[in-house]
Formats: sequence, C-alpha cells, structure tokens
Amino acid sequence: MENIEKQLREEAKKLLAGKKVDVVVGYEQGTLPLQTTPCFIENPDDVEKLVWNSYCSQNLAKFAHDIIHQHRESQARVKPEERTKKIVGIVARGCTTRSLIIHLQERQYGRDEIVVLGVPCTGYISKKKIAIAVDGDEILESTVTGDTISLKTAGGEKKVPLGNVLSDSCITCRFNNPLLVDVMIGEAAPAMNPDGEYDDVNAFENLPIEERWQYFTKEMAKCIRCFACRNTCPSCYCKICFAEQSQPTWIGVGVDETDVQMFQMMRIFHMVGRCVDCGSCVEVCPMGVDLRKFLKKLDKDGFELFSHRAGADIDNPPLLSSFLMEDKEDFIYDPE
Amino acid sequence: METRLIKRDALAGIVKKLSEQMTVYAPVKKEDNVFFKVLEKGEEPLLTYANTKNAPKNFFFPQTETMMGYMRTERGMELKGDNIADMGDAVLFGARPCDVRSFILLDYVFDQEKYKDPYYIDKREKTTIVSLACVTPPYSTCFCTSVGGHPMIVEGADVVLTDVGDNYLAEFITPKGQTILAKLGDLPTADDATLAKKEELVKKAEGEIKSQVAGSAIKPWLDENFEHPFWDTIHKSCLACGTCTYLCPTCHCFDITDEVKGDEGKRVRTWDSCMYWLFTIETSGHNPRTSQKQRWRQRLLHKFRYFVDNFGAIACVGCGRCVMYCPVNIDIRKIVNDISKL
Amino acid sequence: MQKNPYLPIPVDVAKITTEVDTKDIKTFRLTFVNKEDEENFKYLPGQFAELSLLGKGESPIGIASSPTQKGYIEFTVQKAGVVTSTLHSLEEGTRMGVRGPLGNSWPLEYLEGKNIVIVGGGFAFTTLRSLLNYMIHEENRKRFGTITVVYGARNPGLLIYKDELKEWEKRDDVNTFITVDKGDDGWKGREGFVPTVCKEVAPSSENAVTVICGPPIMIRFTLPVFFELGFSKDNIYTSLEMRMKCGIGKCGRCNVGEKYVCKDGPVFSLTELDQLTPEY
Amino acid sequence: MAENKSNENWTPKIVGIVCNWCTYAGADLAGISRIQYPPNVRLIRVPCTGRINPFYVFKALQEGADGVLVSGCHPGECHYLTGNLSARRKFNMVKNFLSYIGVEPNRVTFTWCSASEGERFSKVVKGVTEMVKELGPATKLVKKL
Repeated sequence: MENIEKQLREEAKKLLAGKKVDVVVGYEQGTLPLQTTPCFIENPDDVEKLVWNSYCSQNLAKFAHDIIHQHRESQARVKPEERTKKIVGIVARGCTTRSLIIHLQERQYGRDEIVVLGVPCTGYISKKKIAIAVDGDEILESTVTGDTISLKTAGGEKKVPLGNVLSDSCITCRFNNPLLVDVMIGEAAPAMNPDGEYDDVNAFENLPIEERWQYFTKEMAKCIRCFACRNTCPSCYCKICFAEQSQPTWIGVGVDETDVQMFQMMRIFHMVGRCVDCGSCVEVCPMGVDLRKFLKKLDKDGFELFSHRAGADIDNPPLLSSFLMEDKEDFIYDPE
Repeated sequence: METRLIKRDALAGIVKKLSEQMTVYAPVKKEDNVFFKVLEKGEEPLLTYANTKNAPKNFFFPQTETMMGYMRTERGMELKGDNIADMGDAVLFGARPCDVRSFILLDYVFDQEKYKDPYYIDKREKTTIVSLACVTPPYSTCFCTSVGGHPMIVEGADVVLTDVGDNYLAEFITPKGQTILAKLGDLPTADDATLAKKEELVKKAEGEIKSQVAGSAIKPWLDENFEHPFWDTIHKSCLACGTCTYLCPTCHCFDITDEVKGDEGKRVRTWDSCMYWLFTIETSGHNPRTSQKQRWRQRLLHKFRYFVDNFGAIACVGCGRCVMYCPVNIDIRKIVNDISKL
Repeated sequence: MQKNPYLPIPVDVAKITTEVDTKDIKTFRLTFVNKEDEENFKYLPGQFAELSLLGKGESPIGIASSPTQKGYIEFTVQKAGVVTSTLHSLEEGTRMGVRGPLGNSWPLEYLEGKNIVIVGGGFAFTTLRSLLNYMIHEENRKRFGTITVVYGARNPGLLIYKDELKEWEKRDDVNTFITVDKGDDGWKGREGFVPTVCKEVAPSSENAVTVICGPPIMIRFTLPVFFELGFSKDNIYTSLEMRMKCGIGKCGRCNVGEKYVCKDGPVFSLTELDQLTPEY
Repeated sequence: MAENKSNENWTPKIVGIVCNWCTYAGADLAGISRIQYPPNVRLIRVPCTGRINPFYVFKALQEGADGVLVSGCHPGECHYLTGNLSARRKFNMVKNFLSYIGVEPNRVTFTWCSASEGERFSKVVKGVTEMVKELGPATKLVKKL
C-alpha cells in the first residue's frame, strides 16, 4: 500500500501542478487511531498529506458532488459566458467510482468535471467491528501489518486478523477495483468474495415475520436522526430532503418511533438502484444502526428482479427510470 | 457533609434497589453501546463504563418532548394544558463530573431570571445527581481540565462517589443528597484514611488528563477575528450531520413543531442543530448562515465566545464525545489549538 | 414558579382587514379571551409576539397596534409560510393563541423630547405604525418633538394602513410624506424611492432620531442619506428579523453574535449593530 | 385504530390510491351498475400510478390505515403510455420491502383495474377487505400521538 500511496501523491501532484484539476479529494491521517479524514488538496506541495490505507472508509464521491455544486451556485451571478468549471480530482475505489457513475447517469455534473484517480481496494476496517473485538475499550494505537491489525488498548495489545474486522460491504464486494478511471494507481486488487453477497439478506428473509419486525424496530429505535447516514451518502444529494420539508410536512422531526421508521424506510427506498453498498452510512452512524441489512435487500431485489446493479455500468439506465414490458408482475393481486 | 463507604460490589445492587423506589437514570450497556437510560425493573447499572455515548442531558432535556396537547373543537384547536409530566423524584446516577458540569451550563440557559423553562427546571429540581468521579480519565480524548473542569470536580453534584479501591467513598454534599442517603440503608461512615486517600486522588487526577486544549486562551482571538482565512479550513470535510451537537452535553438548541393526528395534536420540542442549513433559514428564503463554514464558525464561537460573553463560562465540558464520534474526525481540540497558534 | 412561557394566551380573531390589492397582507385584530391576560399583556411599540396556531406552529410578528389602543392587539401579516398562510385563511371569530409580548421596544425613553423621523418601506411599517400611533396619542404627543414620517411602497395598492395614512396626512403635528415607486392612474401623490424622498424632505439632524424599517435594499440606500444629513449612528434605530422559535433566548437560532434578536432585540441602534458580528 | 382490536365491530379502513383514468372510472362503473362491495375503501385519485411515491403507501400506514390498495391501468393501457410500467417496478420493490421488514404482506395490495371492469373492481375491494379483516387492525408503523 505504501507504493500506492507514493504513486497517488505523484499523480495528484502532476494533476495539480499541470492545472488539470482544481482540487484533489483524498484521505489524510486523522487525529485518532483508526481514523482518516477527507482532505481537499489545492496546492501541489500539500500532496504529502494524502494517504491510502485500510482506514480510508468514506465514499468520497459525495464531496465531488458537493464541491461542483457549490461552485456552480457561487457562479449563479456570473455571466454565462464568463463562468468557469471546477475540476475535481478524486481518489476513488470501486464503490466510489460506482457513485460517480450514478452521478453521471443522473446528470449531476459532466464527465469533464471530474478526474478519477482510481485505487485498488482490499477493503476498509469497520470501527464497529473493532469496538466489538476489544469489547468497547478505547483504541490507543493501531497498526496494520500484512493481514493482521494490532490494537493497543489500556488493557494491553491484541492482534486480530484483518479479514475479521473489514466492513461487511468490503468482504462481499464485487467491484473493489475502480470501474471508471482516468489515472489508475497501482495494480488491480485481488477479488473479494461476492458469492456470499446476499447471504445476510437471504438469512434474514427466512426468519419468521415477527422476528424480522422486531429486528427492524430495534434497529430503528437506535437512530437519533442526526442525518449522518444521509449526509455522507453520495446518492443522497437532494437540496431539501423530504424529511425536512415543511409544506407538506411528511414526517415529524422528532424521534417518535414511527417517524424514525418512516424516515429510514423512505431514505432506504430512495436508494433503490442507487445504493452502491459502500457502507459509508453504516460506518458514520454514531449509534451503529444496521442499515445495510435493509439496503442490501433492495440491491438484491434490483438484481434478481431486474438484473440491475447500481452504478456498475454507465450505459445501463437507472433502475426506476426504466422498465421492460415483460417485467415480473407476480405480486399483482388478481381477485379471480 | 456526610461521608460514607459503599462496598465496591454492593453498589450496583444498591442502585437497583433504589430504582424500585424512584426513577433512576443510569448508564446501561445495550448491545455495543453504553447509554444513559431509565433503569427498568431488575436492571442494574453498569459501573465499569468509560463514558456513555449519549450525554445525560437527555434526561432533563429529551430529544423529543411534548410541550402541550390540544384538541379540535368547534372553535378550532383548543389547548388541553401543558404537558409537564410529573415523574416524581428521581436520581441521575453515575454521571461523570464533566457531564454534571454541563447542567450548570444548561441552567444558565434554561433557568434565567426573566424566562424560565418549566420543562427542564421541573425535572432538574426533582432529580438528585449522583456523580462518579474520574479517578483516571475514561478516554484519552478527555480534556475537561482545559475548559474549566476537573476529573474529580464536585460542582453540581448532590452526591459524589469516588472509587478508592475496595470501596466507593460516598460524599453527600447537598441537602438533596442527604435525603438519598436515607434511602440507601445503613452505610459505614468513611474513615480519615479514606478521606485522605481521596484528597490524594484529586491531586493526581488532574495530571491524568493528557489532552490539553487552549480553551480560554483563544477568546481574544475569537473576539477579533470573525472574518479570518482560518475559518475556511475547518469545515470542508464536515458532513453537516448533527452527531456532534446531539451527543454534546451542553448543546441545547431546539425546534418547536406541531403534530396533528385526527382531532388531536401536540406541540413538541425537538433537538435541533446549528450544523443544519435549515436551522436559520427564514420564511423569506434569506439565510444568515448559508455555508458550512458559517455554521462551523457559529458552533465554535457559541461555545468559546458568545457563551463566555453571556454567562462567563465556556460551553464545553471537555467530554470528548464530538471528538470520538465525528464521522469525519473533525477534532475540536485541534481546531482550538490551531487557533491558539494564530 | 412563573407561568409557562411557552403556553399561548387564548385570543379571538375579532377583525380581519385586507391591507393591499394583492390580498397577501392582512391585519388581524385579536381580543383576549380572559380579562386578566389582557391586563398582563403590557407591551411597548417595537415589541413582537408569537402568533400561535395549534396544529400549525408559531410565527413571530411585530405588534402593529399601539398600547394606547385598548381592548385589542393587532398584527399585520404577510402570507408566506405555513403559519401565516393558515392565518390568512382564518375567519373572524376563530380562536387562536398569542405568546408575548417579546423582545425589546423602540427606545421610547431615549426618544422623549427629540424630533423623530420615521422611515418605512412596504410591509415593514407595522411596528412603526405602533410607534407613531403611540406618539401621537393625546397623552403622549407633547413628550416628543416634531414627527416626520416617510413611508413608501412599490405601488399605491401595496401601501398598508391606507385609512390611517390619510388621517396622518391631515394632522398638522405630523409631517407625513407618502410615496410610491410607481403610481397608477388614480395616484395623485408623490412618486419616487424612499431614499430620494428622504433627501428631498431633508429632516434636520438637530436633536433628532431616525427609526427605520424596510427591505434591506431600501435601508442600504437610505442610510447614506441620513449620514449626510448629520445623523450619527447612535441616532438611527432599526429592527432586525431572524428565524425564531422560542422567542425567549433559549432555542439558539436567532443569535447575532452573543445577542439574541428575540430577547436583546429586535430593535438595535446602528452603533449596536456595528458591534455585532456581521451575520444577519 | 389499534385500540379497536378487541372491538368486534371493528371494520378495516383501507386507503385506495387509484389512477384517474382506469380504476377510478371502474369504481364509478361499479357504482352505476349497482354492484355491491364493502364500503371500507376510501379512494384517493391520482393522475397515474406512475406519480405515486412509495411514501404515500408508507404514510397511509403511519396515519392509521389498516390496508392500502393501489390500482392502475393494465400494462400497455396507460394514459401516459408507460407510467404504470415504471410504477410496476417500484411497487414490486415496495411489496417485497414491506414484507422484508416484517409488515404483513397483505396490508398492501397492488392491482390493475380498467375503466370497464366495474365487476373486477368490486371483487378487488371485496378481496382486499377480506384480507385486511383477517389481519386485524394495523399495529406496525402506526403513529401514536
């Protein structure tokens, strides 16, 4: 990974110095163990900040969208012929490129407004799994060596196989290498294990209905409506979310049980054919809500019913804005 | 002041028993997280927790609270009266000193001479606060000493428990605390050696807080530099989620909304967050804080400048929650320290 | 314990007056259901109150009536959001709520013995009307010097309080200048923007205070006129607008720096405004 | 509504969100033809099933509907050519998803019914009412004030 990091910095520097991009969105070291944070590099001399490691969890496509749109807004009062474009260089793994593809399909910006620095991905570490591995103790230091992560806590040091603490999204990832690339960094990464992609969903589907309901209500009850899941999601870019509209008011703003359920259900439903399973929403959730359990169901249905995988193919139209005459309709009620 | 000893392994049971007589709000482990919640029948509090995920402010100032109910009549909606639930006496058990200090700060806001907030005050007055001193800091992100606190500060607490080895030293500081003592059964009086040990721990505890922040030192800079290029550097990765404000023990901004179902309705107050762009937007569409940069500046200035101007204290208790749980690792300690170097 | 400050005081809508041709500004006259509430509702010009519609929410609106008008309070409301739109659909006789009075007021004590210039634009004339009616009331008139009023709207149909404007124009103890940006066939009055009219009228800054309320653009162009006339920033007052919920300095959204507009404002002198953080 | 559970007189409240061009007319026809069917369905007319946001279905449940019926034009007969085909994909996912999270599958029914199918409309309403009756009053996702 050090090689990738080095190459990434070189390429980023080239792009910035050559004025091919205005900003490079990547990851930098955070202030806490296990943490990287999105960084925005505008000066070629700052590229040393860029890192690429197993702590890089977030899907950065969100920032590409935000930067471009903020720039456009700032140009609202500039004469059309004098408007400039802001070109965003973005460090992108497989899932990030899928989100970029969705943005492009949904005409959020032009292909010429982004430069994709593709990075091969071997998965990122789930902080939730780490917390479970050390029984909630604070991590004072962590180092990844090969396939092992060693975690230093006040109680001592613990070594855990990396595979045990990777995010669920990563373990079964089908697209860990970038699908849309301008500059590829390093070699393609070995495949993950997509065969087990829907195991979780299948198992859940087979539970008795009341158990499913209990699990759903229990998970939703954790939500504090902080909107971190929504705000980190590259596919959630509405200027005003339905949850915050006042005319009409769709749902109450509080943490009433059903209002939270409605909010999450509807947000999840907005992800039909648009969720790339990057796991960012799960990773940022301060309460550890198991959102993936429900998002992945839509992914599965999208594929099994309509052979659609979100953001996997730029030429494949979005799931809900397309249809076939012969789409399945065995769910349609027939009174005869 | 009464000082007693409670056997280390007896404390959880004593609290459990107390919860049969009155409402007890205490830390409990739920799946992977430790939360403050009302103890249910037979439930024991967790004593070996580090710091809870949610702040205990929720007890006095819940995330969603019904303010008043009303009903549809021929003349339109008519008030049924306010909704100050009489929960009776309660105990907030095991709050860390930083969280206890947050109530002093919240009192400044909710318990003013001219306008008193009856919802908050009612619960606050009926609740006895039992604090659990931090002999060692729960986390390396704790920075209470930098913002006017101390890991073993007793300010704001009615009863303070200190882990002195085999026993907890229980100090019943206020008259409210004394009434709780009566409910705890027979407890041996603390000996001088224990009291001396506590004094020693107090001296030691301050040094245990390793994280240092230039809390009050930045006030003059903040006073002068509302416009400064520095403000362009902190907000870029911010998701504009409300995690920091919702987990913060001192954040108190709220929204008031109405909810109606059929012929009945209620007015509820809900936490709001200065991190949201809708927070300040006016009906006309004008928004005094349109960018995340302005919102971040507001959050920082509110805590480290405006609150100091209005009430003489920093609106931060150094619990470190926003540092630990920020999804993108925006670290308020780093921001404050960066400012102090400008 | 004090009364719960969040509880609305019950009032009845006694009279609704449509003020403008576009019909989106109405004045609501509210009467108190309980006598003691009326007695307790002691306000001064410049203060505001939360109009409370159970089921819809609350909206902070400046009090348009003057405390010298007994038995009722009035609010002039433009139809905009959820609450105000519902308000506009109400009929006379409906019961609703009001929460207040809130905020500070025009600096009445400071204004005493001074010459007063009132400058208003469009629909932002409501608390100025309250102030004017207060000052010209027979009990109060002698406490103030000359009174000059400059009030403008975009067109004649958008002038509010049309009947009162006529009354004021007739009075010889008030110099009233009504103007519209653009008149119509029936308009015989003055045409021109408020800043221009202020320049023409050129009130003396000698022992005088200006109280100004209007759209931001009007204020921006009017202020230089008054500076030129020699008004100091201490002697120019205006009223701020902010999003509010609680109205009592707790919910945290209407702060400008360390000041809360709902509690420390809405009325500020320009000197005070200069000291606030520029975020409003 | 949940409080009526023990009440023997409980009858389900069902929200029918129907297309203006087919099912709504179908319901009319059923009425003109004096075909009897249970009075439990309250119809909400929309221009096309394609404009139905899945949230309408969820929201109806939250507000206390015991069942939701969505009905539009048969595939190929949409007044706007393909609105119902877009809707079909959406509703397939909605139906699966509600069941997945543990809401009884029969709470929500999707069907097609044309303007000439007064008889079919009555059968749909009968069938849906029976299904919802069997489930009893809705308890899941229902907001309590």
